[in-house]
Amino acid sequence: MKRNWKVAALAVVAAGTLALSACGGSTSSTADAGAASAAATEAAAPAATAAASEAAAANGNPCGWAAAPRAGGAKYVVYMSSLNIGNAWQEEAVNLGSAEGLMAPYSDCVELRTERTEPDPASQISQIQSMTAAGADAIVTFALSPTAINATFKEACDAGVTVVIYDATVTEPCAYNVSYITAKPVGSDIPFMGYNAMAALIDMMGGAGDIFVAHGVAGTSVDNVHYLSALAAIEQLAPDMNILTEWDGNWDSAQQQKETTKALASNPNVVGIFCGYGESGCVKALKAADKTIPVTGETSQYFREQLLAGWPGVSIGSPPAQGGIAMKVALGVLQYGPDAGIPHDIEVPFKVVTKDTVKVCPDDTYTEGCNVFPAGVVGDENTADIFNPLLPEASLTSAKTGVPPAGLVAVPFTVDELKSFEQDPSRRYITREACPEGWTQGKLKEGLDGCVQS
Amino acid sequence: MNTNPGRIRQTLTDGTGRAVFFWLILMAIWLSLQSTQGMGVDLGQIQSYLVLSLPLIVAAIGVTLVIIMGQFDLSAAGVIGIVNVIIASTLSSWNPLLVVVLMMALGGFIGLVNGLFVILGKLPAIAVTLATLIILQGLAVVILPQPSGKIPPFLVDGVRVPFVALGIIVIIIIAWMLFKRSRLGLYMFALGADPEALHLSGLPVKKIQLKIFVLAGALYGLAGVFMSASLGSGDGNAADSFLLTTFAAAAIGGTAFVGGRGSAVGTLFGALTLLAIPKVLFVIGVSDWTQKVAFGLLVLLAVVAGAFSSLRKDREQLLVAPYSTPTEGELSTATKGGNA
Amino acid sequence: MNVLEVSGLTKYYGDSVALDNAGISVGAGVIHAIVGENGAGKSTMVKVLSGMVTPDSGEVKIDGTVLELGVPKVSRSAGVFTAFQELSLLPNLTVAENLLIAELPTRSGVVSRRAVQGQAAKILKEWGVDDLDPGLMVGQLPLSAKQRLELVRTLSHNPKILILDEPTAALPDTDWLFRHVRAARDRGACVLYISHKLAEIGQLCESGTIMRNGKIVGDFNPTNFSHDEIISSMIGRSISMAFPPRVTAIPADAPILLKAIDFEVGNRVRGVDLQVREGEIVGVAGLEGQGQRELFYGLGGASPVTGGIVEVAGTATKVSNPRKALKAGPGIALVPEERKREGIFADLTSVTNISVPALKKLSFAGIIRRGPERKLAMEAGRDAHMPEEYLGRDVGRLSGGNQQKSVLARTNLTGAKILLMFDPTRGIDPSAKLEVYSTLRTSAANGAAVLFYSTEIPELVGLCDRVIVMYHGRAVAEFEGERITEDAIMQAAVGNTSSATAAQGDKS
Amino acid sequence: MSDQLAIQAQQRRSSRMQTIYRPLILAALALLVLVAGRLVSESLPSWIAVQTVLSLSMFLSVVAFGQGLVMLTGGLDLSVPGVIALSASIVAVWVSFMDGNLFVGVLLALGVSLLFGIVNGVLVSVLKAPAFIVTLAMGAVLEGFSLFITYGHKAPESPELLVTLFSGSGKLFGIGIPALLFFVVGIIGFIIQARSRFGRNAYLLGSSLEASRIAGQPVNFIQISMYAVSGFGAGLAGLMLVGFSGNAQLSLGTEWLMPSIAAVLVGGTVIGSGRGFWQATITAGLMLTSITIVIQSTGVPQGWKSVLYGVVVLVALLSTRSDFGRRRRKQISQSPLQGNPPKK
Repeated sequence: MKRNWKVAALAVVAAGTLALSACGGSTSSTADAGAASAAATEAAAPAATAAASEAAAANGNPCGWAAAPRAGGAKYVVYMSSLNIGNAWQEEAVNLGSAEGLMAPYSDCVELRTERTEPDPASQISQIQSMTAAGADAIVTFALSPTAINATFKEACDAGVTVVIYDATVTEPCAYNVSYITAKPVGSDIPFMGYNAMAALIDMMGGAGDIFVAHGVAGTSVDNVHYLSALAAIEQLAPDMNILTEWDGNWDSAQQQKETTKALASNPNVVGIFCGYGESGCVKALKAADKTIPVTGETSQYFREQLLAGWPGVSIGSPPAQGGIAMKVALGVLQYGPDAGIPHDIEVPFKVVTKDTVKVCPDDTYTEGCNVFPAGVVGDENTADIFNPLLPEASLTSAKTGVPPAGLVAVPFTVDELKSFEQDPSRRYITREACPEGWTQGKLKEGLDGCVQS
Repeated sequence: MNTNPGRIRQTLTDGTGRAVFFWLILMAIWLSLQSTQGMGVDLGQIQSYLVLSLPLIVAAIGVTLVIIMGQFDLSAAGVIGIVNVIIASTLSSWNPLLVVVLMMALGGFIGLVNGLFVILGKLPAIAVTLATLIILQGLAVVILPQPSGKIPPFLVDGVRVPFVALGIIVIIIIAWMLFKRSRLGLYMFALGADPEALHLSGLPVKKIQLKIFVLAGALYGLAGVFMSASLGSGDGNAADSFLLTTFAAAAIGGTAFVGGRGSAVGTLFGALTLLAIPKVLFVIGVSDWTQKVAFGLLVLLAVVAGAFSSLRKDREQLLVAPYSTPTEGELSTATKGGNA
Repeated sequence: MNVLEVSGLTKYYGDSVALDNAGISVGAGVIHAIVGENGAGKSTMVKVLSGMVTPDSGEVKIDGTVLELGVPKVSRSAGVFTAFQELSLLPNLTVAENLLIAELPTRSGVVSRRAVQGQAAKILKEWGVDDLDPGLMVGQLPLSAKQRLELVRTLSHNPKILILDEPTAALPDTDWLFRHVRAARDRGACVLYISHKLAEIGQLCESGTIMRNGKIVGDFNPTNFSHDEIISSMIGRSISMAFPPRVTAIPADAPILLKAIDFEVGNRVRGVDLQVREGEIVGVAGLEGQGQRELFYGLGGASPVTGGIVEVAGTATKVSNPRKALKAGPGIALVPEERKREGIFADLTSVTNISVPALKKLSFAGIIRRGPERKLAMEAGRDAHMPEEYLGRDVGRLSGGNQQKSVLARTNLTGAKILLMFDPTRGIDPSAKLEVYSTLRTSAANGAAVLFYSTEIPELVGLCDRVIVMYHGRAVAEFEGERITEDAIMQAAVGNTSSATAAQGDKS
Repeated sequence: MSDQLAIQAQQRRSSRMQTIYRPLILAALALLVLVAGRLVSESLPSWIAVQTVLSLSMFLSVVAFGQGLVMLTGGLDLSVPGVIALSASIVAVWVSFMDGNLFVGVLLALGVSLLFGIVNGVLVSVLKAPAFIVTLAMGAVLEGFSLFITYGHKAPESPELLVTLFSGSGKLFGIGIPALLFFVVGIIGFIIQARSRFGRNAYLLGSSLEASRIAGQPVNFIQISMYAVSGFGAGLAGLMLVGFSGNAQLSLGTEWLMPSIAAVLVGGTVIGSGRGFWQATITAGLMLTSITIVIQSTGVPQGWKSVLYGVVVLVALLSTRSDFGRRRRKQISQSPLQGNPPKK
């Protein structure tokens, strides 16, 4: 009896899946419906006058933006998604992004939905697909892998979704990359965070001595770019320098601290540490060992406070403002249309802060030039770098809660403004694994693989 | 299909039935909420759901094999990861069928090494496979320092077009034959229940154990190929989550961690359940810290329900076991036993 | 030249010797008995012959050809088949699958369930056990059915050398077995018959060997031997085979320590009434699987009880788990059936095994005081005839008898006055049995009420003051004093209660 | 009876092998590894390295203590990282954001850890659910709770006292407090596991659950208490690690789970057997920590370090398995990580 039941169930399920997959080749019914409604709105659009934007909103073209929402509602559905790993940087980036969608003038046009993804590719793929199916007009997300999610992003693009990736990049051409990894820091002529950080470290060490190098998550492209560009800096600036040991710091201060502690046990003669995100762990381990040596790190409040107290170091790293900037890029694409010329590769400038340039913000608001919060305003691990020239409307409240303070107004990008932040094509190879038309693969002057004009 | 409540209860005490039941509930929630929210039932989405499930299904079946024979294998995630980076870094232009065979052979070889350490080295399987896992994860990063590379397009397409459902059906039929209709399958169940008795029955216990380790390894290799195909690229860290989800799938599917009990079909639905949970949470709109909590609670529910019902079943069986009815001959002989 | 020639077998486990230059030689068409205490090396020799164990040295010749040792397959193809004492059946496979496990019929690699069942049914029929459904899971069978299945599985290969290791431990129907064993002998097979039951050996065997400490210590003639002589050469010293003397009469006013009224455990124990007085040893008899296990386990709190009243020293008590049972009134302690799984803590020392019930008393602020612990265990061990030198050892490595003694010592330490002894003498050697008897009698003399189950009816006859017989979950008969005879018990045990006098608990 | 004496002698040897020699061998190996570290780093061996090994091993030991007891009884506790994160978050949020009393915060954190340990135990012992999955899912739930607590606060700071105690900045006689605490943890752990009634109960239950039950042991209570202690230990580790790191975060415990399991296994504990000794576990922890430090100091790329570490774990297992051969049968017949053996 039981066996019969099992066989029957198996047969039903088998038949079902077979039927489903047979139909699966054709495009989805929802997508068809969406496309149909979009076509209808477009057909109606020429008839409407510019003044009738309110009417247009009622017809499914809110705020008079370029195209109608895919789901056919009154607002654009925009997803802001981050990794569900309880990491301060991730939280701030997604909060700054969410806040944009809740600020005027966007708030009237956009229905913002925030999501979290478990940190494995299958989860992220599944979630992007769910968002696409839920009628997303734009998806702003942190991609777990530069390549593994590509097919899914492509599907989303094909369905008419604007996909914007922040911080880490993806190689899928239809997605927009908003990233700092190839950018030049403010006030520097040399691109690459890793290069700049290592150069600063070498400078602080007086050009000699042996160091530790901490990786982020080994096996990721961001980490690899930082690492290779740092090696390039050693090669060019201090070829005699030795790397005593390297470790996987996992972009996590607890892990960095544990690993630094271990490394110091066997190599107490170290004179500098190249430490990525989670640098507070490196510094705490050094403090416990009573060693004050130059450290490079990212932008945590703790590290900046240490710089303020005179620690020899350079704070240089990924600005969480990228989350907000990416959101504004996505909204810009919705507003001006995909063909308006918004570049797909946008470099976000970032700061270099040393003990000489560290400056306390008078309170928790942004004042030109300040780069660390007063003690006790934010936690150690929070980044002190939520402010960015591209995101003047950022606020500490937004970064903490994802909800902007009342009255704060977003400053939309113009297409030209974005064009001025387009990534230099010579560095395209690093983020896209391919060069733009008219360029071929070659060596950059920093020693990394890049593109050269043919 | 089931109108009789007793029948439903009967089904739920069976691990496989319960897994199917649980999965059907999740699918019903997902699809109904999805359509009422105006998203429609997107067949393409269901298909890609299957594509994503495929590697987990295959890997979890491998893990189930090892659990049924009463051992433990943590190396699945390691094998999948290394297969993925090898395909992406060096085999991308090879004949896809050759790739499949090679990667299954590689997985089988790793299984062999595990098995040899466990059986000849007489080490606990959990410790050996933990070490293998660490080694393989390290090698994956050595081979591919950053995500890149291409998977042979034939493989990628192979899992995308309707073949996926077909593939799942074929896999499940083969697995079912293997579990229920092959000598090795029978030996595997026997081994999990009582290895000593199997040894006394004159069967080569070590060889059978070794075969299962190799077979499981080969399945991880295949899962690695499927995962590569579903991702389309190489990523040394992409397989990490398989470490625990494979076991979760087996547990939800009713596999007993003491060995000797479990089914491929149950594991299949366990894996499908695990990947349906995020879908359900998405349509319900669970999107902050509650997501992790809800996920954990759902898995707990599925597993505890299973444990609970098999507890009742055991107890019932205990109370209604049959008597042995003595026959004629016993009368005359039993008196003569003993030596006083 | 004999069919089986074994010479110079030696096998060490670590430092301890299991076989010490042992050799036997048996001809075709002979049933040869091997006797010896547990741990004498019989089972190791069996395992060497079946290819399960590789000896350190020695040689086995079959028909003059040297047998490659340590490979089960080779032994089987040489015609050596063994029915093992611990049974080699797989609980989660069916009867049919078990029967054919070594050579499952497959069609192009696929096991055909129908072919397996058909073939198995044929074999079962051929060997006269067609009441066994080939589709049943073996785990659900009663022990006696498992034993028969094990024997059929061995016999059905028509072995050249048939080895039977304690084949009747759980077999009520020995005639069936003897018939087939004799048939095998007549066919020309060489049979090695290993048993503790000397009466059986007298009935069946033609020659015999005695083993002790891994050595062959002598031969005997089973058709004409003295039990005491054989037993003294088995254990290496002379003993008296008598049971400890019975207390002449239990006073009628002796308090009833344990009383069960209409006791029920599922459908396994159906309305049993019984009572045990202080100082009394009450035996429980019954064929395998008639509910006696559930009766004992139910009374001891180890099985769920579904109905009836249990009175402990006159007070109605609910015993829902063994812990509560131990705490109930004067205390109920259970000595379980499966010693290895339920009785001992195999990885721990005897001291640790014995001291369990006294841990609370022995510890100060949660810390166990080791000196007093050892002393207490030593005393309790001495009372249970446990040799002192074994106290520091892992129990799992002791002989069955010493394992059981450590269980009895622990039971004594609980201070419980109601002792439920479920087959405490199973599979232990004769001298240990005697010591167990004496421990039980001493406990009773000291005021305990003992409920004692044994598969060996002579034990019940020799030891008990009163015997209750169970059949299909009911107590169908009760015998007292002189009326306790093997014949009366057997009649009742097979459900034939008409002839049994004094049938008391029969409610059917 | 001479062979009986031989058995006795052998057993005494093997028991000493377990309780004295193996820990000594492991500790000697730890030292040897540090000395041999000279080959890869000129600064080894050093007093600093010894201190580092001791303090890192201290955290490891605290996690491994409960884990070892749970493993003795045939289970596994994968909820450890979740408990560590939750406990750390509770105390940090309580003190730094709610201005609560540190003492109360510590009690609160330990109480909650204990509570979830008990929940794990109940699910495993009463409902007979497989420990592996129960604790895994519970870990996810606890991580969710930790996110909830820190939500909007992000990486709350550790109370000063905990930082002084556990970061290594606090010193006693010139030695870092965590390094000294290693010995305290070692001794307390030894007393509990090897000498107390509580520890004895774990051995009895691990050796045979059924025999424990029939001998009148409160098996459910015992099993629950093992998970409770594991929860408590993880909670304690959470307090220590939040002091070590200075901040509460979700990832605090993730890097300690696998090493703690490895230490228990390399220390010779056989899952669900009643075999295993605390002194071997902590010395195995010392050895593994020394090895990671030496591997750390080699210049090989990160991936190769993992490979090296895995190989070393395998070799360590092989070299300390003296008793495994004898126990082969047991291992074949006993599935690792079982919940409870099915009732007959």
